[in-house]
Amino acid sequence: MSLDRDGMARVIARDIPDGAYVNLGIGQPTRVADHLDLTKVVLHTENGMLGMGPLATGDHVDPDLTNAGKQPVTELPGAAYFHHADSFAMMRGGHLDICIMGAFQVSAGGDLANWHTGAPDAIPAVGGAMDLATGARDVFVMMTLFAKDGSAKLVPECTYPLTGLACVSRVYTDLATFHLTPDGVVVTETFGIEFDELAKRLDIEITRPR
Amino acid sequence: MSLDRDGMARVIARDIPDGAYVNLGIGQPTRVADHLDLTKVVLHTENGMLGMGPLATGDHVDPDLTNAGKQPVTELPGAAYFHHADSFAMMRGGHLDICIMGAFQVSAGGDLANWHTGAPDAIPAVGGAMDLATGARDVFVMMTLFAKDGSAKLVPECTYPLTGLACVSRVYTDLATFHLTPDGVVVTETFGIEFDELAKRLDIEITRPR
Amino acid sequence: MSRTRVSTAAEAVADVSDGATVLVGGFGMAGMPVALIDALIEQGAKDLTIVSNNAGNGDTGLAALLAAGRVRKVICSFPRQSDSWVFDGLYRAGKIELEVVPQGNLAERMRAAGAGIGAFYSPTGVGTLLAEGKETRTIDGRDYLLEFPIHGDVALIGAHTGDRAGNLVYRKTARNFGPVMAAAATTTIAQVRSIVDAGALDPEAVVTPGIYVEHLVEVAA
Amino acid sequence: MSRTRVSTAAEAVADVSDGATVLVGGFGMAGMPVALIDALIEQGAKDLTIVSNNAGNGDTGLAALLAAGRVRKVICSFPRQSDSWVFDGLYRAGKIELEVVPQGNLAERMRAAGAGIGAFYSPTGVGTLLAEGKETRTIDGRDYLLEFPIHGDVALIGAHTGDRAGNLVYRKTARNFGPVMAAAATTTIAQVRSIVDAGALDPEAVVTPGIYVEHLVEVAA
Repeated sequence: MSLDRDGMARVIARDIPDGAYVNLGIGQPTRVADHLDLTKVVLHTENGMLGMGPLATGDHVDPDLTNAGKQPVTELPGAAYFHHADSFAMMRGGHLDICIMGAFQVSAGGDLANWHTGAPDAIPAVGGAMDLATGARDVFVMMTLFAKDGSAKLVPECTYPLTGLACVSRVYTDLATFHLTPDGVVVTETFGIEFDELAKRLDIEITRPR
Repeated sequence: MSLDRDGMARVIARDIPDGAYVNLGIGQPTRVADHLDLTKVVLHTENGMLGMGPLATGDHVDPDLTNAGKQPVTELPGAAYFHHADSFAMMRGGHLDICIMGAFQVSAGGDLANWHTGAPDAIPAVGGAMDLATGARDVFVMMTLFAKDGSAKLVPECTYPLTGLACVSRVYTDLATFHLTPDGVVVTETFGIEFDELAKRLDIEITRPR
Repeated sequence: MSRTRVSTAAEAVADVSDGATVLVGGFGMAGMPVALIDALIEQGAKDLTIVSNNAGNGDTGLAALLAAGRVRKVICSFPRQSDSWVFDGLYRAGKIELEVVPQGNLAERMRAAGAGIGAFYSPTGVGTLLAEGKETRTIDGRDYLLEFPIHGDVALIGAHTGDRAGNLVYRKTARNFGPVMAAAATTTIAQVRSIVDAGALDPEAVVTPGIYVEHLVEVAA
Repeated sequence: MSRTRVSTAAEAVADVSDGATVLVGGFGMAGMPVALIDALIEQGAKDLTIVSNNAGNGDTGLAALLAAGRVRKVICSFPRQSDSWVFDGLYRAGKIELEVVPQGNLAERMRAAGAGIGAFYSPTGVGTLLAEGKETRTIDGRDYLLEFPIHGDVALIGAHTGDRAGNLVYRKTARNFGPVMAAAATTTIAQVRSIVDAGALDPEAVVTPGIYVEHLVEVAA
């Protein structure tokens, strides 16, 4: 069976080591938090916090405390607040272990395209995506492997405008997990599809783990 | 009568407007604080504080609370602490109104020499002098007008290594106060010496206020 | 003990001139100084350049300023949101100029303005559309873009508490751009929920020292 | 909840290697992590490059490390003091290299290292001996020098209290270079007066977030 969104979030959470400092991008990646032990993994949100807790509900909603997606969140013991320049200094300086983002396309070489469709009438909006792509030590992408029109999103070269060059280290999808290594794209697991079938449907070369 | 050190400090204090943010350099300039109303003028010390109070004595000495000269000082209501990068950002960013420093030499064009005698065996040590010279909106120099060997310290061009270019706006000395203006060096007051005598002893052109 | 004045919102924004660059704090509505923006709309300054993370949400605050036709250009990281219909309309009608800046570069460019840094090399944006026209340089094998400071004539920010010396503390993630903008603008106006005497804030916990704040405007939460 | 470990001074410095660049906090003795320096002397690493505001005072702390012959080079703003006889002797004997950096450039170069900035333009030092060999650039009519980051392999800093998440608070002007160095080094070791549970420090008042701290060493004041 291919993974649903929750299944993808669970697989990513499994691969985040204890002690890691992690930034979860806006949208789907926030689901990863549901599967993490937040006494062991510390969440960063670029709007100025380490030690972010789960989404806030009911009386715990505080308009002064949100994640980067502007959803109300909570604070865990050991949290710290800081301003935007300090928050992005932390990111740009390579102090975050992992960030997880969605993508329109990822290239086999690790280029990321996730901020702009390239449509001429689109209003460009980049947020912190380029900073995260460039700054985090490891960038994990979480996305469906194929777009609605059936085209693969893991591609030889991105055709959408780039967010960052050679920055993605792993791509977690509904059908397989890919590690982008100096030796090529390694499929570490598949979900409801055979390796050979996967290889046939992609325009990039993939290998099995040695 | 020419001014003693305390007299010079008093004259400088008189010229600091209420509401000013001021940094007092190491050594003689710290005496200026004795003549300021610190409920109206805010002292900055580059080792990370605004709202510094007078020198600490007796039981008030705290090794964690010193000025830039490493003397124990006190904290006034409304004080704030910050780290070194923030402290020098404040200085470099032009937020301090006035800094007061000693000098070996000042040129008529406002060049400052106060960090290095140029002696070949001297150990160079600059501290925050160049940062202050460049960063404060106004740099006031406090010094005797003549060196022990009788040579003037307000000169056409500095012969000692420079701390900063065209940064000094006023020179407060034991014999006179000089404003370095785009129109030249204006003597605003003299102490125990006639203007003509002063003009004779200096190698620079000086004028009376219009 | 400082120059910081306690003002009404109208007094604080009285001197904002046409064509000014105005830094507006907030990340979405957290830290957004709505009362100050309302006063600026009332005051009437036009042809403004607004620097802010977003380009307005809903119909209030920054969105209302845009709707009033006072803004010539927006410099921000993320204009397009589910509730940015005011900006979207102006942009599609060609009535507003947009400069999109990656969020961290936006923060650092304002930080540089406050800190007297002439320019800096950032790795963010290398190889992307947003690198167009920027100088690049390779340092220790890594590529960087040269980024210049963004100074404000005025900053409008939201904070939690101010003391009479002008010191500010913020609350949770509403801190965001406030401290950076306070230092980057010639005149900083802080909307606070309460004003206390100098000495009432812990000097160790002050986030924005009073030297950066010209006006405190008390607006109950 | 973090990677920060509570260690003895000896454990914390065990991995410092010969030739390492070590950032040492403190302004004079305020914030100087004497116990960590003593442990480093004991540990024996040599050919060190030390980055610190001063070059040792009296015969303890940094001065003792210098006296032990472990330091190849000092990068600092103010080596010459009334009680810097250890450094003075080594320098005059040609046994130690010195790079003098204006104090604000020193702080900003370390800040740049921690913040991933490739280089920056500073106005400080233009037209002086310390500008020799540096690139200059005129930006908006003002001259600047190009300054590069100073990274540390290790930072030894002094703070007041640390929590088990690694968050640090400092006390008064003993804060000085600590927060900047913590972010600029690969491994940061903080000597603190007490260690408390995560949650015991006010998250609004944390100065150095735990992400920057690898070891906490408790040393009673």
